[in-house]
Amino acid sequence: MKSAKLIIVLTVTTLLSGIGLSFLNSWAQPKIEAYQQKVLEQAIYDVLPGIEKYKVKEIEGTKFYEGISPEGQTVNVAFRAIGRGFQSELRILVGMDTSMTKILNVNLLQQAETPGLGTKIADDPGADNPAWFMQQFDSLTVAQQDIDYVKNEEPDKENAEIEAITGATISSKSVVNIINKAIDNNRELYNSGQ
Amino acid sequence: MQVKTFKRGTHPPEFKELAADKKIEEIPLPENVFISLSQHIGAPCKPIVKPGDEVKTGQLIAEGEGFVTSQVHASLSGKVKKIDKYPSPIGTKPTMIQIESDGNDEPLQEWTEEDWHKLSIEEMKNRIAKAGIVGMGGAAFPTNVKLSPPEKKPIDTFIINGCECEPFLTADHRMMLENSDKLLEGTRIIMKILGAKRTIIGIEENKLDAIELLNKKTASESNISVQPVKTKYPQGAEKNLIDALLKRKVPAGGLPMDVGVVVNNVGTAIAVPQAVKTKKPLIERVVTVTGQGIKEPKNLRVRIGTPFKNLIEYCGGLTPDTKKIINGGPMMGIAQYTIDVPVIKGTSGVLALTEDITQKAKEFTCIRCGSCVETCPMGLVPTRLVRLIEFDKLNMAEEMGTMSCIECGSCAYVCPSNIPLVQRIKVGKQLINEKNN
Amino acid sequence: MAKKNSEEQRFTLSSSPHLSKEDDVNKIMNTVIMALVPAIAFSVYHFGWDSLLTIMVAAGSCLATEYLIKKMRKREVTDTSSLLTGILLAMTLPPGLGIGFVMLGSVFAIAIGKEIFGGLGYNIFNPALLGRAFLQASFPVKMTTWEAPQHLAMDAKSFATPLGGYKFGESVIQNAGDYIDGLIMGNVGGCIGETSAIAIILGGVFILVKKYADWRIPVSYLGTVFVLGGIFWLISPANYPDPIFHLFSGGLMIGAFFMATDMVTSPVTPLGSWIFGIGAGVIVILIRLFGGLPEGVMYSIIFMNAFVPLIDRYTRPKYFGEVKK
Amino acid sequence: MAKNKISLIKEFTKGLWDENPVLVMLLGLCPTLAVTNSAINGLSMGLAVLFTLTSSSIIISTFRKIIPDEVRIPTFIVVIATFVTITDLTMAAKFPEISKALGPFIPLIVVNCIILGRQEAFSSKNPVGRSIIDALGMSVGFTLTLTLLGAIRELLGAGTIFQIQIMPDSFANWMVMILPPGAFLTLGFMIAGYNWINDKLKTQ
Repeated sequence: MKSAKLIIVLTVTTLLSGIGLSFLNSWAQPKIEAYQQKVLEQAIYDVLPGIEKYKVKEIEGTKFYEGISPEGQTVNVAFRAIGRGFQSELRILVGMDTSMTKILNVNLLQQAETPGLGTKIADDPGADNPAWFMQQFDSLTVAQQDIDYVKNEEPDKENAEIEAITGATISSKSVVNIINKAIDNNRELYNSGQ
Repeated sequence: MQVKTFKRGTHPPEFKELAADKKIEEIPLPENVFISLSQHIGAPCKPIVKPGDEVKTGQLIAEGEGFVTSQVHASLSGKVKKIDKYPSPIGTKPTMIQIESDGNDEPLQEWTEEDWHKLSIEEMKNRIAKAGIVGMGGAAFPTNVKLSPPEKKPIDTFIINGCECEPFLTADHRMMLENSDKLLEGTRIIMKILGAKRTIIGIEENKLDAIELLNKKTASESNISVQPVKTKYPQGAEKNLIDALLKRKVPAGGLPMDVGVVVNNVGTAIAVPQAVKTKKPLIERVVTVTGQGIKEPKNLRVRIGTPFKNLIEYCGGLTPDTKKIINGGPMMGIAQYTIDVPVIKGTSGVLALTEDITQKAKEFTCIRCGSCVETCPMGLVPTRLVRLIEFDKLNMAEEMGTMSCIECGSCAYVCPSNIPLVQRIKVGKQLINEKNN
Repeated sequence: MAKKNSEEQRFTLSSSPHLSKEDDVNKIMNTVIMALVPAIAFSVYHFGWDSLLTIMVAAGSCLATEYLIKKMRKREVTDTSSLLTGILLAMTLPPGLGIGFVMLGSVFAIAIGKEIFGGLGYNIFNPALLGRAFLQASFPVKMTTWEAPQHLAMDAKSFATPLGGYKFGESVIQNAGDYIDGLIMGNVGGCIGETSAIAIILGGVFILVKKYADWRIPVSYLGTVFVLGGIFWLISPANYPDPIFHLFSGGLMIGAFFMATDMVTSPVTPLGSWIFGIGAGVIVILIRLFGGLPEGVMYSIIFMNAFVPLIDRYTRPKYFGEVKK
Repeated sequence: MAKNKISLIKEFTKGLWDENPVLVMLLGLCPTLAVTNSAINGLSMGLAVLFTLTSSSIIISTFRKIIPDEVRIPTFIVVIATFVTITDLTMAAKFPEISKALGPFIPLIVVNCIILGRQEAFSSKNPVGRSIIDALGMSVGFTLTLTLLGAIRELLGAGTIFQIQIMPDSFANWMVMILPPGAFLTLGFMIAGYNWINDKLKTQ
């Protein structure tokens, strides 16, 4: 009799809880997904200038987001570059021309680097332009060489150089490496899928 | 010759030069002697004379009961004046027999010599017991007890402790030089009593003359050897000396006989032949009166019970800056508040230390420098023990070997924070004893 | 004759021993400070009078902090250890760090690093290193901007250290000549007091000889770095620097001789000292070769400091005649 | 009646000061230390706890008589977990930015000792009204402490409070304050300060 009461109370509690939560979930899940979609879409439009819409193309499990111009042409392509930073995973969306020789724009989707140091890759509150670091990658030509970084000197844009953040060399270096690696890997893959 | 030693230890300034070259002198008979009935650990002896009695030099005046005990004799002839409590150099106020000298020093009997080779071992032991011989290094343990190890523990090596590692003291050194024949005769007697196969005489290398002399004298005896040991404190601590000479470790809580060894002090060995051959009891000993506070440091042969005052006066008195009077050596000796205390059988030295030497600097907190750990001859961690005792963690303190402390004072000597480590460990030992009883 | 009476009273009673070695805490501290003089002198030559100013500000702030806290706790300042802390802290700071930062680090070192635990003898971590760790964590950019030594005419305002150079692929040290002149003599960038190995070793050997530092710690610490660094170098000379470079670069020398040997925060047992030094050495190599930072000396010592009570506990020597139960 | 009213106020204020969950009881330290790198994060975490704690307290104290003793802890946990999930999902849906900042610490409220502790110590033994007051007092105390902790860290670590610049431009941010060690340091000083003030109050 006693144990029956225990079972009933626990069952009812969990049941009610489960039912309540499933209702809540059916309300919340679409919103959460919509938000994530919005963030991604925002990022895609950010890195791929002058497009009207985009379409997803999947080659061997890698997603490419192809930008479609108002004329209906595939003009550029974006993909994700993921790797380890100093203390967190970095997710970067890289937008390039379709031949993958020139970077158009990059967007840092996710980072959790050391506050005040590594986070400067996303937001440098002390600088005139807080987003200066990622913007350095814009319009770099990487047909012949990989991106390289320099410290405490003026980077040579022609040679695909960017300037590392003082005090956050590792985070800077990681961003460069992640992008280089993703471009190398995806260039052939994408071309083969054309 | 190879110099042996033990692990760790320290080397305080020796100050032996003050009295090392001074020949042993007899001092004039004192007017009064105060003979303590508590010469050693264990129950005090019971007086068998009463005030007003006439006594002769060497007459038995108090007797002890039980196994660990020894006899007390009149050290001069005269009249028993008083039996009362007087301050003793070991810091208590035991009962003492005051004898007023008649100035004649009339012996109880003629002390005729016999050939000890003819005596049985039992008889020799008996004579040593009757003569009231105790360890003269300081602890004053009855010698006859030490010479009667249980049959289960055979003794193979007898060690003469000639280290005299305490700074200032030179009495043993002088005795080795001046009484070497007696020392060797005593050694042979004790070896026979113990049935030991060999004797090692351990002498610190700062007494080279003694080492050479004894080496020469023992050259023909293969079973007696002289072994120089490093000049290091506390080289004369029994367990450390055994470790240095034989590489045998006396187990914690055990005695030297557990590893087949008996150790005797130089003074003790020298006292033995007289007792065995003539039955004359122990009524005098050699005391080093020294220190910067003594005008003319000397080594003196004095009657047991002579007040320190007489010794000091014989040595020219005290300098005005004398700050401390100590019974024994500076490392383990006991500070006295008066110079009226008498010499007891364990008094190896009377030190008068001046302010600049004894000045205790301010105590700091422990900075964990580890000096005490590197010094402790028993391998303890004094700083930790003290902290455990301070916080009443007696079980842990005991487990870490507090009871093994030999109270040599090396830790407190080296401590840069001037923490009285050994004093606190002594308190801890008492607390642990109380707890266990 | 009144003197006769008083004579009996004037003897002091105290427990044995009645002798004591002349060392005391202040003498130790002052000797260690003396031993730092060569390194201080070199830093002045190397980085200019600013470095002396930094040292003086740090030492002054440490003394002042100690005085204020002791006053709050209604105690007296009895030792000069905070002076030493201040000097050591300054030695580990980059030249040209602002006075305000130096003061902040000093206050932190004494207040949080030492006094909060109860003062000298009770602190767990080396106070100077804790002060530096605080500054490093708070102002990482300032703390890793190296001013060029003043007598080396350089255009660049900031200057890479040998270790930073290795980590980020711009080697400062390339040939044998650089070793002697740069690493051993100290003509490289770095913290105020760390660049000249020779000046530090001079002082370090002095305190070792004086026995104011446990020789086992620098020996095991440097030895581990050398051996472990050497093993990696032998495995892959292209990827890892050679052991000599490890030994003489960064703060290893000053760390091994003056920081790790801090009596309060290192083990008291001889075996413990070996373990402490080896542990710290392993951490230095791990951080330098595989970590995110160019230098790991500070963290290696602070990290091992935390283990000292444990090390002491398990490395208690066997006492004389102890029978294992 | 009057007596009851006074004690209700006390029931509320004890959570603010006398039995402050963070400074006195040292409960829920994991979210306390982890999320308070800014005032806004501290406040949001506090509010999330406030909602969870109050709702769970209402449910638990309402049904306190029918929950058998043997299964009370599992029941509490289920109830708490439900409300935490509600908070988590709602925040993710409605305030995705804050939800991202608080990260895994919202789900971790489930094991926050304050909530389970109040159920065990209070709600399961007291009527609904009192339980609500108690829960509000505790969570307001928690929220205020976390906000203050976050504000101090944000001020020293970034020169701002609620993203409003407070410190002059010349101020160099103490980066360590917004890193984990800063949380420990600040909390330590807050507890020291709390005890110091308490001592002063008592001696008066």
